Amino acid sequence: MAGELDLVARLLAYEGGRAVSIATHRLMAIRPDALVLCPLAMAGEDTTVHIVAVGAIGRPPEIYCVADPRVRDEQYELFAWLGARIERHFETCRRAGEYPQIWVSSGAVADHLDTLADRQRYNRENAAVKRFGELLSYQTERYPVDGQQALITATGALRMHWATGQQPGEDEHLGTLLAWIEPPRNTNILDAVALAERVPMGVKTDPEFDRDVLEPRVAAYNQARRGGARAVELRQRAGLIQQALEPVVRSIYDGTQRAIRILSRMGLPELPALRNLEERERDEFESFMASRDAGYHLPLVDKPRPAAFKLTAREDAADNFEAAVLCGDGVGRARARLAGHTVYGQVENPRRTRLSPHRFRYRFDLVSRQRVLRVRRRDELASLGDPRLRVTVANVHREGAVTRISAIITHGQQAVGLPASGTTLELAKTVPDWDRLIRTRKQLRQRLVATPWTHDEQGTAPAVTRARRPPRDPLAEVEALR
Amino acid sequence: MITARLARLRGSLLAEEPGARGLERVARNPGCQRLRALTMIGVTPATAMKTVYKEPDREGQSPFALAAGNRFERAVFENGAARLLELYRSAGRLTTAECKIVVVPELAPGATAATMARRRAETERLFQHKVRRDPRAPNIIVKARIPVALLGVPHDTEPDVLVAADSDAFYGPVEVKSYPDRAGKTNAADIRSACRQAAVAVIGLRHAVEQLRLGDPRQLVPAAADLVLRRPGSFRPTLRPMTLAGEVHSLERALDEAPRNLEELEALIDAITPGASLDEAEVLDAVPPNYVEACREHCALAPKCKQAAAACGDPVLIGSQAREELAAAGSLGRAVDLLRGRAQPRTAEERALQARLQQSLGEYRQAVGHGR
Amino acid sequence: MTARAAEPSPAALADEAVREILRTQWAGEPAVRLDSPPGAGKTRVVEYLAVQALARLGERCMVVTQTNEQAFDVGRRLAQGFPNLPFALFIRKDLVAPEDVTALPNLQLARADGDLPAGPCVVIANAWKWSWVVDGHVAPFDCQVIDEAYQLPDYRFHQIAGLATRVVLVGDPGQIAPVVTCEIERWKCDPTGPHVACPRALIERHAGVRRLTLPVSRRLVSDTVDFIQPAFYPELPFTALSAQGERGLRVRVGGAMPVDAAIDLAARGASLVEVELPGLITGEVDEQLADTVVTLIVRLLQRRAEVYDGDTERPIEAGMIGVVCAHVSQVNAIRERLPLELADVLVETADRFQGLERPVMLVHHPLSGRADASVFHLDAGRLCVMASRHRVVCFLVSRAGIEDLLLRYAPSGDRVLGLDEDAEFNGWHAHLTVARRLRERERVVRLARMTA
Amino acid sequence: MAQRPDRIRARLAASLEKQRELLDAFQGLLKDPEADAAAIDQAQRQLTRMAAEHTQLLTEWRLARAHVAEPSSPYAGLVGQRPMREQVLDILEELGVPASPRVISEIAVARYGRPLPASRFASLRRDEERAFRKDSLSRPAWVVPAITAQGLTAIPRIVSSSAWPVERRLIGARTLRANHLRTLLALLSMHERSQRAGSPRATSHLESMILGFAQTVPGAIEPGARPEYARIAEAARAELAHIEETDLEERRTAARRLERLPEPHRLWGQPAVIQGRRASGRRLG
Repeated sequence: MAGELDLVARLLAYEGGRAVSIATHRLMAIRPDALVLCPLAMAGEDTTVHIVAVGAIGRPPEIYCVADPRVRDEQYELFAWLGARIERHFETCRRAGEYPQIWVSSGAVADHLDTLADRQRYNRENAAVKRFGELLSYQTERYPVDGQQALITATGALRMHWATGQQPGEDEHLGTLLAWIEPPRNTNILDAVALAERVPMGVKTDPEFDRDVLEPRVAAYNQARRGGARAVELRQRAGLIQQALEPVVRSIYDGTQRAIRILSRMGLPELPALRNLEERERDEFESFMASRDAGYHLPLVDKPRPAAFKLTAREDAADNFEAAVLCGDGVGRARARLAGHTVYGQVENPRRTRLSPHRFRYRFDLVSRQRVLRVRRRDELASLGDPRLRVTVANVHREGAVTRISAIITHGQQAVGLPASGTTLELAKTVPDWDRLIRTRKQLRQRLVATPWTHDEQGTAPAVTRARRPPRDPLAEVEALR
Repeated sequence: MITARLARLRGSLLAEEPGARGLERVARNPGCQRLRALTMIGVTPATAMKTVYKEPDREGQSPFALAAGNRFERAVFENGAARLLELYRSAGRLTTAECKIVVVPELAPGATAATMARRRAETERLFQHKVRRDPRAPNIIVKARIPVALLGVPHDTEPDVLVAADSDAFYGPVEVKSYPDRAGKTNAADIRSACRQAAVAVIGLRHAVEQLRLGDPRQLVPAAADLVLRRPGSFRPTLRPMTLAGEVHSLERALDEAPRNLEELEALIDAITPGASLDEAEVLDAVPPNYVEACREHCALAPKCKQAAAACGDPVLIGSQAREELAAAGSLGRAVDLLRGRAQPRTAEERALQARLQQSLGEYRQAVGHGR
Repeated sequence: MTARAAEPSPAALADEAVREILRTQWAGEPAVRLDSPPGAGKTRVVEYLAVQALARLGERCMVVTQTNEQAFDVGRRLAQGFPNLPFALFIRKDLVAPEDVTALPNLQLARADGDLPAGPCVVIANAWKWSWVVDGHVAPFDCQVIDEAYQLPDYRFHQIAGLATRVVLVGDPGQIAPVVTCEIERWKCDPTGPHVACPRALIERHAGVRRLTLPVSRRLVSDTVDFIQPAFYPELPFTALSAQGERGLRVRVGGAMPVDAAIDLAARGASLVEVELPGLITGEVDEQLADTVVTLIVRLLQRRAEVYDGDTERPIEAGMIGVVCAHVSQVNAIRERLPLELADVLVETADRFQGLERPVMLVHHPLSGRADASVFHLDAGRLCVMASRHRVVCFLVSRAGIEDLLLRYAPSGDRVLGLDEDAEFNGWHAHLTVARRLRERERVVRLARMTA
Repeated sequence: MAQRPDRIRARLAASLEKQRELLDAFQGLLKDPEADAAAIDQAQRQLTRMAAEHTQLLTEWRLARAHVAEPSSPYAGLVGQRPMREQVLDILEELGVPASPRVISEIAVARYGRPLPASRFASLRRDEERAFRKDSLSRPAWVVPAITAQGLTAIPRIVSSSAWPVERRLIGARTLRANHLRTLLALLSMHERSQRAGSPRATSHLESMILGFAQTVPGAIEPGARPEYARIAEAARAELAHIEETDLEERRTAARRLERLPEPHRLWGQPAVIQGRRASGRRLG
């Protein structure tokens, strides 16, 4: 059953009043030079940043606040200021042959950055703001791709490693998640969570706060500004606004830093495939920057050809990341075993039959007691212990609780050899293939050189070249050929 | 008399005009008797939270969001709704000559009951023009006033815009929202609430067509509407036509069932304390809710219902999947006992559940490498 | 009655539809989309198109399937059906082909571009394999026939669309949509997006493409068509080939067990029967329901049920029975219970059952035992696949309360801006239509709590 | 915002007093073992809010003191200027069609360098009507509301001049659009004049207004190109030609009805009357 292990983990967390670990490996990278980025937008204003806190892991933030982000020039100054920091970070990474990593508190922030990037990279009024939008696009375009390392949400990262005793949707609030992972002493966990829930942890302030504190200050500032008040007064009024917002953004910044600390201190070994994921990230970053240098346009809407490339890359990443967790993480593997994504059992009856003087066939049976199995005849499976060993399933036979799978070895009979009777073996349909994307992209480039008329909106079907008179009964004519 | 029955249930609470937003709420969670009860008596969950439970309502909108919404609406409607016209023209839905606009509140300014009655009358007059193919019939009606009946009690709604080309048989509703239109990335909850409010307008128009005997309501008013949203970071509108078969259907169903719901509610309350009303916390508590994950999105009472769910260890506390899978055990406490082997299964289903949970636990323990 | 006699018979209608499709190829129609209801002989049409191209038009024809198994199946059918014509199966270098396929004398196995025939030919391969063909290494094809085209997302069709001059997309619009495993937020609003089923995207881009339909289901009997067509194919009217009462179930032995009532109902001519257990929320795995499914199969055999089809009559054997479930765990729960002598009963998920049929089907109702519906379980395509695999009779096994569940259901209302489609509502509506019709036509057999 | 320092101090003192009360109550709650967690929470929130209020009042006080010390405040009122009603009438005269307070206010920015606060239009209208009823001949022209062609009632959100012929003050179904186009044409000629007069600030303000108006006129602006004023005028005239006649006809018909009304109603619109049997609208129950 899908997700039964996670259900049990949530049950355990509920029972114990604290989150339980659901990973044996760290599933994403923590770059030592990563940026922690916490913006707050103004409610109802989808492309603004009112205040932003930004800093390196383990360091205090730099903060930039504008009095009213609806005032375009002020807003652009903030974007340019933030853009300069991002540019610096990108430059350092590029020189080191690395990739830039940005941490935010939750998915809502990632979405907000995406809106900003989608909008500002087409800015025609201010070059610095346009550049900010373009650079940010690296993170936001990578974000939907599984296994990416460029834009990490603290909630997402924690959720991969911990199960809480609340609803999955509630885990998107970083405060409640932290309350489950490190519950305060002597407090009922549900009370602690209810309290934590009230502290804004996303990209917006609390409506009540806006009403009681922020709005009067912003209104006073604007009135003064319109009335032509002196700079000193405007500064003071802007200062009041920053005073109100700063604690909010600092607590989000601190929460995000705390999440990173928790993940580092778990002391988990890295997922073996993390090396490959980071390698992919470096390649992607390099090609992104080269494309910016060359002045290529980042589209908002894809034509069929780039869409095919992007979707293929995303599917490849999804398959590989899933396979990587299944192969590399203990809990990932347990999940797969319970859901029948892997076959786990004892080898019986290994045998070698001679097909011709120099050709042999190697086969064995795998006896499994898994309740759920997805394996079918003619499936191709690889051994998780040594992926060089690959088999085709000749038959699946279930008797009550026992399933017997007859397998024919297709690869690795020399390198790995026939498994001995009684050994346990675990087979899976997919193992990660990190070169596949390169091959697939090459094939796509080759196949998609010319756009066929079917995929060109302006294109018209080729004119009928060879219309022939059909026979009176074409069906009878074909049937006659039987 | 229905109004008297409703007033009795309301007790000391004041009836509020629900508007489209309140009316669409009845279809959000058809399994929740508490929400249905409040909607029927004309009290919002937010008010119930404040006045019945005396807890601060944390819903509410930020003044900034309100201001942004107003600015967007102004941008769409100012200068003779120029931007709206432009939107429909470039979509090929209206021609240059089709620029007849009527702003209903301008025909009857003010906020008195008499004014509102006049707005309704003006709206009806315009509808009659349209059906008679009168060339004076406007192409755009701003803030028409249309009653929608819930339990036979009419509640006025004001669809932002009604639109029709001269050749169209009747008007279709337009919902103007300042939500950013980000194509496939648009916030799902935003689309949801815009579509559902537009569905209220469809139902209102159908009611009007029926009452005025203008023709076949379903034919004149198909289940469809236009959403006018906002291009991110600007005040320029976007036009998104939507079909609303599902939204209209679920709303109609909820409205149709209201009379039966009212009887059930009265029977339920009489069984607790005859003559009691919903302004008492204990009475409202006794009306069963149906707490699900989606409640937080639309109901101010969600925190209250969550507390109640926590008190009885409702599996929904840890998610919808648990609600399905742990149903045999009934509560989280029982499920934990089964998992830990502290309880003997009482039924075949519990036995099966215990076996599955324990198998998963075994795999989990083996994976994390210690005996939790 | 005289007016009736003038109407063509379903068989004549079916044949005329096939002729029309075959004629499009003589006319050189650049693209044809052929929509087919369940069991209308899609794969037969694919065969006809291929054979006509090779033997009558003297053309190069490529046949596109979705999976290797489907490619083997089409290869098998062509080579056996037309033993005097040569065919080629184009497969991956290291793929092990089934022995019965490799043994076919007129079916050549090609593993590299260079192995493909140069002149007129029929080459069968799955879409993935076709997408690796290198331009210039293979002579261009005249005609491309895609089977199960609604399973092929547009971005994968894009990769092979240019391999032939003409294309015919054959598929069933009512089945489960293609699965894309990754995020698609970028393209969601686009009716020609890369994730969209290719026949739909093609029509969106080129509204003028010729559209044809198959109007007759060979598999389903008219009693079933009455349920399936209005619920799942409101825009694709079709009838049944077999006349009323021509096909059915007969039992030789009486029975008095609770499930026997369902078998008796089927024997009286009901092609869809719901077997309803008492209401209970069980989660995904419902052991009692699995027991009931197995009991029903056992009783069919014990009571020596036979299926008749026109003049032929056959006693039911295990291999003639299929069981379809929504989840793999349910499949396993049933397989676990099947005694050895029933090993030939095919138990599979709906996804895997697409394109297959059995005389007798048992369906684990996707909404059975649930506290609430969900988009997955409401999927119209899934229920449609499940309730349209049988030639003779289908037993839907469920828990009581499905209609209530549907009426209580709060739709998530997740809509896509600018797209008319509302898959959630369509599914909900289809489910309700089927449930209501079953009740109204007294097709529900209620079982008391059993002790299995 | 600029208030007198003593008044701010009084507010601050009152606020502190309230805070003290709250603190006492809070203490009581903390001692009470029966106290509700929600109540404690609520008290805590109120205290936080008060603290925020104090910060703000203190800043206000500091700023106010600075103002007192320096009387040459930049907050110049409208003293010494022409009365608002006259400015409005002037602008209406230039536009030639009824307009919303927002548009009039924007034009005032171009003409006088400062906006006419939209919030003051309502009181202006009330003053005008009062003065008219006192002595209808006291002024040559009044700022009056536009009037609906349908019901001959006032549209307070659209302003016009009593000096105009009746039909020009009426709003029919197409008039909103026609007036949008006429306003655009008027803006174009104002722009031309201000260019000739060499007033760059007014010119640029008018340019941005013209752009806003022209955006919704088909063919007025070529996407991506610099706006051409001749082209805009041409497009506006072309669209106007489409609807002008029917619009005028509708207004003239209404004008004949309006002219039959007593004078106050001719200027201020007839009172809203509930028509017909459907007025109650409560038939669904």
